[in-house]
Amino acid sequence: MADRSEGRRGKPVAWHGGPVMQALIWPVAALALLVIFNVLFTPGYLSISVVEGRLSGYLIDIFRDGSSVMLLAVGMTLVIATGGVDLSVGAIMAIAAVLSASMVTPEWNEANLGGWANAMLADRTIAWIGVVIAASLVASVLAGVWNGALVSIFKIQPIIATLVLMVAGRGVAQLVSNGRIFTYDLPALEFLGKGTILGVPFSVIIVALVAFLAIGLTRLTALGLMIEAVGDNDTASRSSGVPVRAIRFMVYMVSGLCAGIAGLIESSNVSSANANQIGLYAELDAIFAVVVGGTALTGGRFFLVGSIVGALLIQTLTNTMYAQEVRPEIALIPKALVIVAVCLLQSPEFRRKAWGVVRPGVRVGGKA
Amino acid sequence: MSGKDLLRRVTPGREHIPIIATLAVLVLMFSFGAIRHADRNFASLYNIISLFRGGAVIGIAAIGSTFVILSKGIDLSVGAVIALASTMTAKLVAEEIAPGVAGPGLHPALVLPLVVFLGLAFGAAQGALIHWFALPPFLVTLAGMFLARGLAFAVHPQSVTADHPMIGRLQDIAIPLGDRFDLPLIVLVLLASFAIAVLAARFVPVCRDVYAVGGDEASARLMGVNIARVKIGVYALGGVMGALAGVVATIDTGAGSPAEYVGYELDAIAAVVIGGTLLTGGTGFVFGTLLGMLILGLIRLIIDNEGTLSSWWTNISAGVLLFLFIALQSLLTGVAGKRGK
Amino acid sequence: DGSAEPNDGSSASLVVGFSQIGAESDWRRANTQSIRDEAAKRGIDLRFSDAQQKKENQIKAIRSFIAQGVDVIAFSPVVETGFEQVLEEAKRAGIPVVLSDRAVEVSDDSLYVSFIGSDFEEEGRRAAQWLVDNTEGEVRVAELQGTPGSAPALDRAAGFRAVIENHDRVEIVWSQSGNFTRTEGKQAFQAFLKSPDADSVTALYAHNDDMAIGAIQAIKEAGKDPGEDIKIVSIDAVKQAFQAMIDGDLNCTVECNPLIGPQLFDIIEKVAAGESVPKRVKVEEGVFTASEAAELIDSRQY
Amino acid sequence: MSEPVSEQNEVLLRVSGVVKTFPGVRALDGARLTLRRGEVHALMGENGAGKSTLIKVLTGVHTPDAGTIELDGAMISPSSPRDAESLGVSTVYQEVNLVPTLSVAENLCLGRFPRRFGAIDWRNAHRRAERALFRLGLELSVTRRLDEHSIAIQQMVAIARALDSDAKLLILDEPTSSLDESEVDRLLALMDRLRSEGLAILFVTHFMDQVYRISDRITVFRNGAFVTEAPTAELPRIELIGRMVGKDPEALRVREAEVRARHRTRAESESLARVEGLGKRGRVGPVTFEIGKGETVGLAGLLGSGRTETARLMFGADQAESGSIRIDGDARRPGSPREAMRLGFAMTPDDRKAAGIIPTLSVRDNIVLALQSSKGIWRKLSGAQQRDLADRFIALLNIKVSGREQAVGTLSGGNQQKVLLARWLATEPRLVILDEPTRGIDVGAKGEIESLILDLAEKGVSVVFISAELEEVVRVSQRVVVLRDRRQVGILEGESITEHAIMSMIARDDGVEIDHG
Ligand SMILES: Nc1ncnc2c1ncn2[C@@H]1O[C@H](COP(=O)(O)OP(=O)(O)OP(=O)(O)O)[C@@H](O)[C@H]1O
Ligand SMILES: Nc1ncnc2c1ncn2[C@@H]1O[C@H](COP(=O)(O)OP(=O)(O)OP(=O)(O)O)[C@@H](O)[C@H]1O
Ligand SMILES: [Mg+2]
Ligand SMILES: [Mg+2]
Repeated sequence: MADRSEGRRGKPVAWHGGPVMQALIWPVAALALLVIFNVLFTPGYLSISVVEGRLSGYLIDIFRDGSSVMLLAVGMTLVIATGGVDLSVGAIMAIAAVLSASMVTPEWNEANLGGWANAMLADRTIAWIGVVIAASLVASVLAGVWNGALVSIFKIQPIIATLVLMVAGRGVAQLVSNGRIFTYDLPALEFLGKGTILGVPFSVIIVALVAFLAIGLTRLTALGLMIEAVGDNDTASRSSGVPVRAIRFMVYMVSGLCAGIAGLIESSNVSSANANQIGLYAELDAIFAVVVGGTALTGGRFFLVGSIVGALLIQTLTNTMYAQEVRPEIALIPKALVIVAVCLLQSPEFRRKAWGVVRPGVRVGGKA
Repeated sequence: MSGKDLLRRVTPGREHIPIIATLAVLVLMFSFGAIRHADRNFASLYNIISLFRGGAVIGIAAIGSTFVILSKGIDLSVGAVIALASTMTAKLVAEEIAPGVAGPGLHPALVLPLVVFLGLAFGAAQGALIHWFALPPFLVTLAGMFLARGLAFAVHPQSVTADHPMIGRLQDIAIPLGDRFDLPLIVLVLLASFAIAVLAARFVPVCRDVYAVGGDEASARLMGVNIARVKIGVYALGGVMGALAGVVATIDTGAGSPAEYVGYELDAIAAVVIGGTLLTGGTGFVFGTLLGMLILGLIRLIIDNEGTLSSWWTNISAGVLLFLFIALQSLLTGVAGKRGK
Repeated sequence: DGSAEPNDGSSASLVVGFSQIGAESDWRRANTQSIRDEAAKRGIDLRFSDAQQKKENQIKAIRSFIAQGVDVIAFSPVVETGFEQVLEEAKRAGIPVVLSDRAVEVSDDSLYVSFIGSDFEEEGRRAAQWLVDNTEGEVRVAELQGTPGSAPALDRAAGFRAVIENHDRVEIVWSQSGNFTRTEGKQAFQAFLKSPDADSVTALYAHNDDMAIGAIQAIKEAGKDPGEDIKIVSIDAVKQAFQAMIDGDLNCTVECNPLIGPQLFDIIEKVAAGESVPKRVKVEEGVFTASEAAELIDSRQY
Repeated sequence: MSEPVSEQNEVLLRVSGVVKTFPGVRALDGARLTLRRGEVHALMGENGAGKSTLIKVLTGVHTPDAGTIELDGAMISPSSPRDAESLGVSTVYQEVNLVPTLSVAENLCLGRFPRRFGAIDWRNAHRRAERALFRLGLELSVTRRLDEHSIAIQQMVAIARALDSDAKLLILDEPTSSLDESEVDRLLALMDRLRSEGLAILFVTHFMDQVYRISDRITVFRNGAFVTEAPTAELPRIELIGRMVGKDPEALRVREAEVRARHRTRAESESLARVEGLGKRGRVGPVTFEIGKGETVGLAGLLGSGRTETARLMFGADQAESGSIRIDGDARRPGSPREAMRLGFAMTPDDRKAAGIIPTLSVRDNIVLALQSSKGIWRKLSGAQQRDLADRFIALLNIKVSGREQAVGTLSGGNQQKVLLARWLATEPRLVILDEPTRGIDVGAKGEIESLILDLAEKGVSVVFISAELEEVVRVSQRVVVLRDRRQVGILEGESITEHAIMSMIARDDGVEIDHG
């Protein structure tokens, strides 16, 4: 029978010793299995070539296509670690994407900002694109501020608090562009999603930067400890002097920022921004990545690297469906099965039981 | 019984404050709509019935979600289970049983229990994975969502009309209200389900176990609660209510489609949470979920009555109304809570 | 009191309730705009509701129109089935219903008075026909499908297949869903381009322009020449498709015309006046190829 | 003490050779225990000796790695607490293990609701709950949520639940750790009655007095292994302690004497702060007293008298509505623990499960948390500093861990309490508020904590000390604030502090003029 140590609120309590490694090993194993499957059944899966000065190959695609989920997963990890959840990331992606696409569309500028914007767009394109990116990111952070305020000041349940923006956010995005779907042709802005540096997709470089920054900030400062403390037991954290409210606030802002960057990348990848489609259901993918990566939805210990691996896992899964030419309407079934398999692999409970099933069998055999 | 005792019995306790606040805001919002759209028959009986009828699918499914959330779990498979059940129902009653055998398919009297049973099995399987292998409910039910959706497409790739004479007869079952309106079957199922669930939550011992597990699973275990029964049970109930919702949806609309009911799991969760149930488990009321369902419907009704909103203003107003609602709700709860202390 | 009586229609202006599917694309936006503009032009009181892709919302909207007692209800159904009950309620309340864009499946034809919209199957046939007429030798086609289960995806796939069935040299070798979106179209096609099959593929059929444009980007990034190495035909004929044709990336786009406002309200006004109308009205549509793109692009409104 | 139970009394429970290993810890190592019908059997041992683990093995929470359990002559291997309950074992676990979000009545009736026609009979359930509590002398509204009640009340509810069943074996794991004397008296009387009805009771506690008042036999564990079993009458107190700690008991006695001596020789000190009329409507107050530098002020009172509330107001965990704390020449009213920390305050809460430990984090993280939050997010303690700090306190407080990275949730109760203490000592406060710091702590460690308080005092740190044990309060305090019914009823100072003086002050009928010391 099961031994279950009683943490508060019935959480399984992590044991001492290398929790990071322990959390990572199973998602990595699952990812490896999926890759091995592909190597066996998809010709040329591992090959990476240089096409038009950029690296090309299935593996590169996974990183590139997965960059927005990886970004979202970084922000989402912090939110979930505090015991919250952010459903609005998809909508925030849409806001950032649409705002950026609008601000490089002359008609929109004419109508909303005035001629100076267009003048700048024409004469000092790079500088203007800097402004555009900054504006989009500021908007995303503001969205995070809104979420943070509802959760930490008004004490509204995170799922409902962020549902408000999830519902309204796409409307806000459409309002910005007045429902139009703008397309642009600006290599400088498209560089975010399509560009490469030494053949490496720029979006992947951004993800790496953000991830390193997040890991650095949480592990080199006391932020990580405090986030975990808040998520694990917020009453105790408050009475130990942890600025619980500020921490909650901050994680939603970071999540908003990550979503904003993801939105920019996603839209620049296709050089347009459709408020209805960018980031649709992205929140589910992001939460999936986080949970697969070993962070519990109930908050507490978090594993940013695990979340990134989780994001890669879900993207690999999606790309496998394309590569294996699974019929689109049926593609969901293998996807479901893989998720369950990954879960089982990850569950210590399952490993113990699977093992336990083997043992009595041996014993019975011995008796016979 | 002393007079004081009696008074305590009839006056709602502190734990009822959230639900009373919710009810108050619901009434407030309805009055707002009624005044603003007086010329559009906002407060008509027809609209009120439609509110129930339009919310029924979510409402029925949300009963399952309520118990799941009370046990501190979450069920993301609801929408896909509704779609699967609805597609299966339509397909099984409409299509010939075997090639060459003409006429309609299986009799609804057979199909309906079969589909609900499959829902039960589906939910129980999810619960079993969650309980026995200590898997996170979010992932298991997300996989369940993909699986059910995929199966629905495998059953039939597009929408099917539930062509069976019996379905038509079921559609005609209704309680007449006056000479022009009637309560259709789906609303009756909705109300009956809620009546049963509200009573069960209060009076059936195992339902109190659900609250206990949600409040503190480790303690509940130490207190001798059968955790397996509770956890597998709530997801099984989730499956049953999802399937039931799918079945009645098919009866009500006469069709099923594998591509429909996308995102209903979130609507169901929203109805539950708006109804005052905490996602942290252990606290909440089934009746609140009915209010939550009505509030979501009311938001939609107000938007429809505006009639001039562009697509984006529709989104924004839905968000703003939702926000206004929860803000008012938490304000009222806060004020009443303070006085209660 | 709960009256659901239709207005007399004589005194005030005509009241029309319209329930739109959503705002998922430029095409849909143009469709909505055309209907709104036309209503404004004719002084019709248009009550508009966006269903956000949910049938339930649409049914709610129709019921609310019935409660409001509008003169005519029009809607673009999210799916084909499941409207029988609510349409019967409209009929009982004496409100005529006009369908736009997509049809519904009902046992009783009299539940709606007219259906105005494109013929998705015909669009699929036209796309296939163009391919048959403009290629020689063996054609190996990759297909980017729309959202699984949706009417346009199903019909466009069926129409296309109906034509190529008679031409052995044209064969579909790969088919995936891009969900009608640019991002997913690009991702799906990008994965396909890495498979060995990709080298032999000579044509792409995309169920809408957006996916085609996504695929074009993927093809370019893979170092191939869209429009040359792989012939591309898609459906919708949005302005961006014309731009792609001018750039030589896209070969042909089959029009699916969203500007149905004038035609729709012609019918609605007739219905309100009690005149008889045809049960099926097709929208005027064309097929555009790269050669005409440059001269037509400025006349495209969406 | 009751009649010694004869050896011939029928054996009810026989545990032998039980081994239980957790990663890095061997919690039980050949544990042995024999329980007879109609006896109260005390299980003694230091913190982390494995007492609670044995109980969890008995009740099916943990599966033993080896060993046998025999109940009523039959081998059993309970697979869950539910299983154990059906075998006739009723248990109060060490941490209050009830469901905070349910009502008191539901907590009492969960799993055994009275029914009518299959449905829960609420009226009956409430009556039954009221009756069960009344047996323990408690009258409270059973329809209120459990978490609206203080931790002591919660502990009483847990006991009431365990008593309200027809078990043949009753297990009580430190049931009295936050009860005051009258509650303890009532509980012991009840245990006595149950014993005479033939029940076997396994009683774990760190209160020597209670052991000698009620128990018939004693089993001692050390480091998870059986040390000795003897009739209580044949095991003098000093020897028992010696067996528990495995050292010469004489050393302990010497230290206790030393502590007393050092307390008496403390000098008058200058004032640190003055609490002036601090209070909150409906909760507690107004409370007024003075704390000198290096002085220890005790808060005394019965269960629910408002000691915890007073402490929470001082620390800003709850916001006071009136009064203030005069410190550094300013009148302050801390609005949050952070503000109180800035004043140099620290507080260990009495409810360590809900308000104290962060269960899934490591011992190291838990110890550095408060210090780290006072330094702010950016100035992170380096890894080496954290390890040093953790190791220092693990050694200083003798915390039994398998390593500093062990999750605090897996520590024994007493050791969790020590971790909390370490968390606050690490901040080097001027004033420490200790709410039941000795709760669940073994005799040896209690002495250590008392001398720790002394060391603090010598360094000029002031202490506010709350304990359910009056004796302890009397021993360490220079000034005692007496509370009754959540109001201050008096202050005792210096030589006038005796248990008797406190009790009579609490017992005095009507509110005497409050003595603003
Ligand atoms: N779930 C667990 N995981 C790891 N170690 C554990 C676990 N439970 C208990 N331990 C360890 O087992 C040992 C015995 O703990 P136990 O709780 O039985 O002690 P105890 O005698 O009850 O002490 P106390 O008097 O402090 O309550 C301790 O060292 C503790 O850290
Ligand atoms: N006999 C009782 N009946 C009902 N509630 C009680 C009783 N005793 C205490 N309480 C609860 O305890 C709270 C005040 O007790 P508080 O915890 O401040 O006192 P304390 O002196 O620290 O006692 P404790 O020993 O319980 O910690 C009150 O809010 C009240 O709800
Ligand atoms: Mg213990
Ligand atoms: Mg207390």
